[in-house]
Amino acid sequence: MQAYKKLEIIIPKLESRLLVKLLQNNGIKGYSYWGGVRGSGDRGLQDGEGLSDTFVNACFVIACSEEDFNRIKEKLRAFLSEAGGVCMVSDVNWLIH
Amino acid sequence: MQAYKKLEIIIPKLESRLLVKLLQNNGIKGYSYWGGVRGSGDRGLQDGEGLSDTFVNACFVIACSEEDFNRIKEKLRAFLSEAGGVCMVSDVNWLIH
Amino acid sequence: MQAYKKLEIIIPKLESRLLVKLLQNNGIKGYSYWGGVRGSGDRGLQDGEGLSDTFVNACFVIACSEEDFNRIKEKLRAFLSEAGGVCMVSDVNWLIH
Amino acid sequence: MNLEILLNNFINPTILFFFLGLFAVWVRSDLAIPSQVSKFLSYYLLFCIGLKGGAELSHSGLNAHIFIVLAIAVVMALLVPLYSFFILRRRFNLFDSAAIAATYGSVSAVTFITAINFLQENEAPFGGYMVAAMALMEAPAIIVGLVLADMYRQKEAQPPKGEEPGASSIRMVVREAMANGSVVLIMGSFVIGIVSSDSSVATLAPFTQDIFKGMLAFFLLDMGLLAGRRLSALRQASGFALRFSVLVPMANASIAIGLAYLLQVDKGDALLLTVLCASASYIAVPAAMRISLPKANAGLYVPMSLAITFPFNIVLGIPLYYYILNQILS
Amino acid sequence: MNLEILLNNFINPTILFFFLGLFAVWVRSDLAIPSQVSKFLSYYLLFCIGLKGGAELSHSGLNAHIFIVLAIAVVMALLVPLYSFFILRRRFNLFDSAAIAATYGSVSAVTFITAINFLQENEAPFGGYMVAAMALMEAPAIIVGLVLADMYRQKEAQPPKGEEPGASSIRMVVREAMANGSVVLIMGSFVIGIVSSDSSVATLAPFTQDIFKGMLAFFLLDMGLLAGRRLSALRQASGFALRFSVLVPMANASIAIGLAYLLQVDKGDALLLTVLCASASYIAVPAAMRISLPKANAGLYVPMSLAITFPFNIVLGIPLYYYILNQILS
Amino acid sequence: MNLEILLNNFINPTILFFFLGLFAVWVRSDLAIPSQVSKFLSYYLLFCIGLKGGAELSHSGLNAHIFIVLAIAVVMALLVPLYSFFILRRRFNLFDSAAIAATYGSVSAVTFITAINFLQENEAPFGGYMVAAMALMEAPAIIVGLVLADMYRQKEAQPPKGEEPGASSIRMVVREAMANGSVVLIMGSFVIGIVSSDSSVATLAPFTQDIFKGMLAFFLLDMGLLAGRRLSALRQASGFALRFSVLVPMANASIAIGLAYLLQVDKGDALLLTVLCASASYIAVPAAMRISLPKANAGLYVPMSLAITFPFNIVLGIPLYYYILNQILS
Ligand SMILES: Nc1ncnc2c1ncn2[C@@H]1O[C@H](COP(=O)(O)O)[C@@H](O)[C@H]1O
Ligand SMILES: Nc1ncnc2c1ncn2[C@@H]1O[C@H](COP(=O)(O)O)[C@@H](O)[C@H]1O
Ligand SMILES: Nc1ncnc2c1ncn2[C@@H]1O[C@H](COP(=O)(O)O)[C@@H](O)[C@H]1O
Ligand code: NA
Ligand code: NA
Ligand code: NA
Repeated sequence: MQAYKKLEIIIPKLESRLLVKLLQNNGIKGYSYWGGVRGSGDRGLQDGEGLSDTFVNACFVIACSEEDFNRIKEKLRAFLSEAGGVCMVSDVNWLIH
Repeated sequence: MQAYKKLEIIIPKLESRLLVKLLQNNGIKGYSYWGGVRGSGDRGLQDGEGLSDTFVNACFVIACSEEDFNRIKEKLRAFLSEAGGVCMVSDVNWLIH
Repeated sequence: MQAYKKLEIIIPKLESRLLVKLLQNNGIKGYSYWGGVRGSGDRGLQDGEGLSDTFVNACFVIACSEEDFNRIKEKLRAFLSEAGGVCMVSDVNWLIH
Repeated sequence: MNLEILLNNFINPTILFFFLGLFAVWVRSDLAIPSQVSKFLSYYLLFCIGLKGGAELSHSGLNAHIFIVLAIAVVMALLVPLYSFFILRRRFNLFDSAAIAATYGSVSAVTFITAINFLQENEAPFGGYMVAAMALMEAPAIIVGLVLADMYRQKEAQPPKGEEPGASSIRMVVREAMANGSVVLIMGSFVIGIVSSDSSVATLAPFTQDIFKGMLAFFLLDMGLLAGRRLSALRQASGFALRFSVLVPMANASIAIGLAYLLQVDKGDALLLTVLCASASYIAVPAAMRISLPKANAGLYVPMSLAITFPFNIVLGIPLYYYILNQILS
Repeated sequence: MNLEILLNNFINPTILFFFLGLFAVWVRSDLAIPSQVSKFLSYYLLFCIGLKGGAELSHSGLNAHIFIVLAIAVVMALLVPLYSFFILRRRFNLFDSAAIAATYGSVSAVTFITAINFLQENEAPFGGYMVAAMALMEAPAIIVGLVLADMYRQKEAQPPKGEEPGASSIRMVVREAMANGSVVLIMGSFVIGIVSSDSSVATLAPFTQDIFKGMLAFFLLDMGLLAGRRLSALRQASGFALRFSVLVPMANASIAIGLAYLLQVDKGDALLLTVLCASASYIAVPAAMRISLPKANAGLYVPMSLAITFPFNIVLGIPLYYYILNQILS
Repeated sequence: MNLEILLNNFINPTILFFFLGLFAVWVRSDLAIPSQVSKFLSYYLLFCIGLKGGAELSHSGLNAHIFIVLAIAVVMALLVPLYSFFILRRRFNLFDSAAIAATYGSVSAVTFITAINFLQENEAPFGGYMVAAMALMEAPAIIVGLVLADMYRQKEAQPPKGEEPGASSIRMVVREAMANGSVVLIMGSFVIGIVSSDSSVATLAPFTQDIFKGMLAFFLLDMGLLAGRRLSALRQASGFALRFSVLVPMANASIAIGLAYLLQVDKGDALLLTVLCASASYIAVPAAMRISLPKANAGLYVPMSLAITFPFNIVLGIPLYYYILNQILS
């Protein structure tokens, strides 16, 4: 097993495309995400209702090396401060195969 | 970055509304959740099938301060013992923006 | 609260049935998972599109004891090396009810 | 008029699609109607049936007969869970007994709709107000079930669930049962059917009537898949549970048939009333029980009603009840 | 021709299903059309309307009149957000003002479709090219809104969002607005309707026309549910916001009616043009604003357009505008 | 009868909607049919085609001719993957070769349904049993592909996947391919179409036939979107892969046309047989390959069949094959 940083990011779903781009442009090759996330935060309730994705979030999970994380940290911060949402960082072990 | 508690809670989806209420009533302003979670536990298999939400779970993710957590801890415990499900607690760093 | 290992596993959705079987056959009674997970990794982009589940992943969350983990560790590794995907391991506290 | 209707019912494509669903599960096919589509189909059926019922009632108008049938419906919805509960208590724990009783006291909209389809195929008329009877029968059984569970529960201090102590109080559950999506949709469509002009209801007919049968067939395929997937859960169930799932519906049907005979209910309406009494809920009531009686085993009461009682009714029950009603009602 | 059309519109089943949706939210029912089905229904409606519009245009052909109406449409789509913005700035911050202005300058496809349905029920003809008018009016308001926001924004150094600095640049947002799913679908179907032979369009009619009204009724039920759920957000809204949501659409409608009168637009087309001007977007524009003006409060501009302006238009506005147009146009 | 059919096919609205889907991807529109709706539409088409085929077979009855065609179908389904594999091995690794071979040996239900639609528009009859031919051709290619992969694989000790060693054994994969949702649904509907009375199948016609064409057009829009999204993956693909995706289907079609000529198969049936041979799977087989040959590149075999072979067949192939068959068959 190998030590990694795990990022869990919750942002408005409509921003997912931009976050994916940010990750790709910064050499993060491994990431996962899903939509349909409801929730509440500074910008009020996101109830997942409606014909567009205006009130729904997406959740990203990214396992990356510490360097990778340090490289995108500030860019992520800027992204989040504009788009809203949260980023939780923790340590994980990757079961290498 | 700032140290937080992260709660990951998996409960029967039909109970989500009550859990949201519990969080709101206890001053937890930030939380996320999604449905469509299948699984297995003490109460058997939840296969996600059927026209109602009888056999499907929801997953909550909550980043909160240690005090917040201590405040709702016992209420959560009571809630879970009645409704079923699990609550996993860990430490995370919040990438403040 | 009690110390547990938390596994977060992301694999091609079509493999979920086999992973569930692997867990059940190894005495892991508690697990959760959901589909609709997009992402990117060694095997390229999984964009979630299409009429089959060929390009979509599933995410598993499993809280288990250290022994449980040690028991399935190698089997998981073998599974992942064949099927693709990632397994992240971390420590959590289980809010026992 | 003879037992041929049973066979005819059996080789009816809508019923055959139900069996196709069962078959698909049996061969472990990955055939699965997506859940959102499933829900759409069920809403579609309620939408159509409600509208049609309302439009028909606005033609026939109200009369004493209607109130008699509605009264029977409500009385049965209160009575069935009551006696079911005491039968069940002989073998099951308190929670399971209450939940199963509520399940069997309430009704299955899909069984009801299948019975309407059956009547239409046999060109037998029925009153639009039966839609109201169905809606009226949805909630009472839930109340009875919960009251019984409450009365017999050890008066132990219960752990508070959520903040509010009354979170899952009976009052709340009942309110929820009455505001249940299916009930609101069918009753709403029913009322819209009453107040709308004939011509405007007619312009909806290609959607609500012409494609209805096909949508029902497709939906029964889905029901077959769902029922099939629950069948395996019955392997652990006791023989008692299995017998209950067939015999109690038949007993309920018998009582309904008896009342229909005594009060000379019209044939079509009598069939629908019988089917309502004989059917068991597997959508609304289980969802309510999951919240209000979380200790009851959903892996028991759902398979009983969905995988035994439902197929029994749509395959054998409906033609059988109809055959009997044809014998005894003029 | 009198105010009776208003009442007739009110007891029209499609409109009643909208109220059923509101009612379901009010009694806190769990009735909810699954989101994917919702989206399917909205696409279905655009598919049908586009195809029908195209087929009709291929019959009637082009003429000067058409270009006049299209020109009015575009001018209004640029003008409305402009004056709305300055009205709004008196009470709202920059971001909210720009977002609301864009919302009201753009159009609501569902309102448009409901108006077409209204015309068909009143057997009033209209030009297929109005579909193009609708599509043309979708994007300009977004551009105006963003340009205004940009012009008045403090020239502070903005934090880069994503990698590319121009990630959410106006150019990109505009491109996205024009490539918006609804626009592409309705315009695509429109073009297909133009180039396809009559006979092949006719073979699609059972899908695109016969069941259309029923699908619309079902979809309006969903719209009622969505609007109902947003209503509560308005409790915190100012009286100004509420008044804006009714008065500005009426003002826009008045201008459109005036222009239609001046330029002697045909009655049916005039109604559709009026409805387009009076309606506000609650699908495409909010999605665009959420990305390009994330600081604007979606909990304000969506409820305004969806929970006030939309119901106002489909229940009162359409018959009212039609009544007036009938009085002034020959 | 001349090449005009090709043009007619091209401006057919159903085909045009496919192009609209491609166009939407090209302009980077967010137009997207929700996945559950997509699945519903594909199931709907199989439901209808199966039922119709069964009903027709119950009229025409069985004869020797039918068995000949079914035999050709199975033989082709075994042969195509075999020779494809050896062609592919010249450029691709073992896993990719086996997966692509299986893909092209199997069939595409949507192409088949589009061909049926084409025949109906050209008022050409065809045998209901062709549905069975399609179902029969689904699995054999998977078996051949896996057997080939197995035979040529280095006999290295393979890491156990899951607990059971045989988890992804050929036997299991084959069983799964035959229990594949599409196969079970179309064959089930086929059998129901055979055993149901004409009158009961007729009552389903508004659902299964009247709206069929519209649903197909809508579904082809979705297919266009899906194909368009896979197109970009082909930028990295070799010219060999691209040529294979057009030439091998044409070769397969030629063989099928030759056999149809030799055995004097009816024109309609011959077209369907040809289309089955020329088409490649992009739903069932990829799902099977993803599990049984996870090392094969799904980003290659899916785009080849979905983004090249499928459009080629529905736009050019079908009218071309039909033109040729018209020339050579009486
Ligand atoms: N403390 C938190 N814990 C978990 N999720 C959160 C938290 N705060 C915000 N979120 C999620 O992030 C989304 C956007 O946050 P915000 O920009 O603060 O409104 C919310 O709708 C929630 O889904
Ligand atoms: N050890 C576990 N790890 C992950 N999820 C679990 C675990 N135990 C239970 N769950 C989830 O919680 C749901 C309810 O649990 P239970 O009340 O124990 O049946 C299950 O259906 C699972 O989805
Ligand atoms: N570093 C990572 N962080 C998060 N998810 C990942 C990571 N690497 C791979 N994944 C997920 O696992 C799936 C399969 O991975 P792979 O087999 O590497 O293509 C990907 O499609 C992603 O959803
Ligand atoms: Na009952
Ligand atoms: Na407008
Ligand atoms: Na083939």
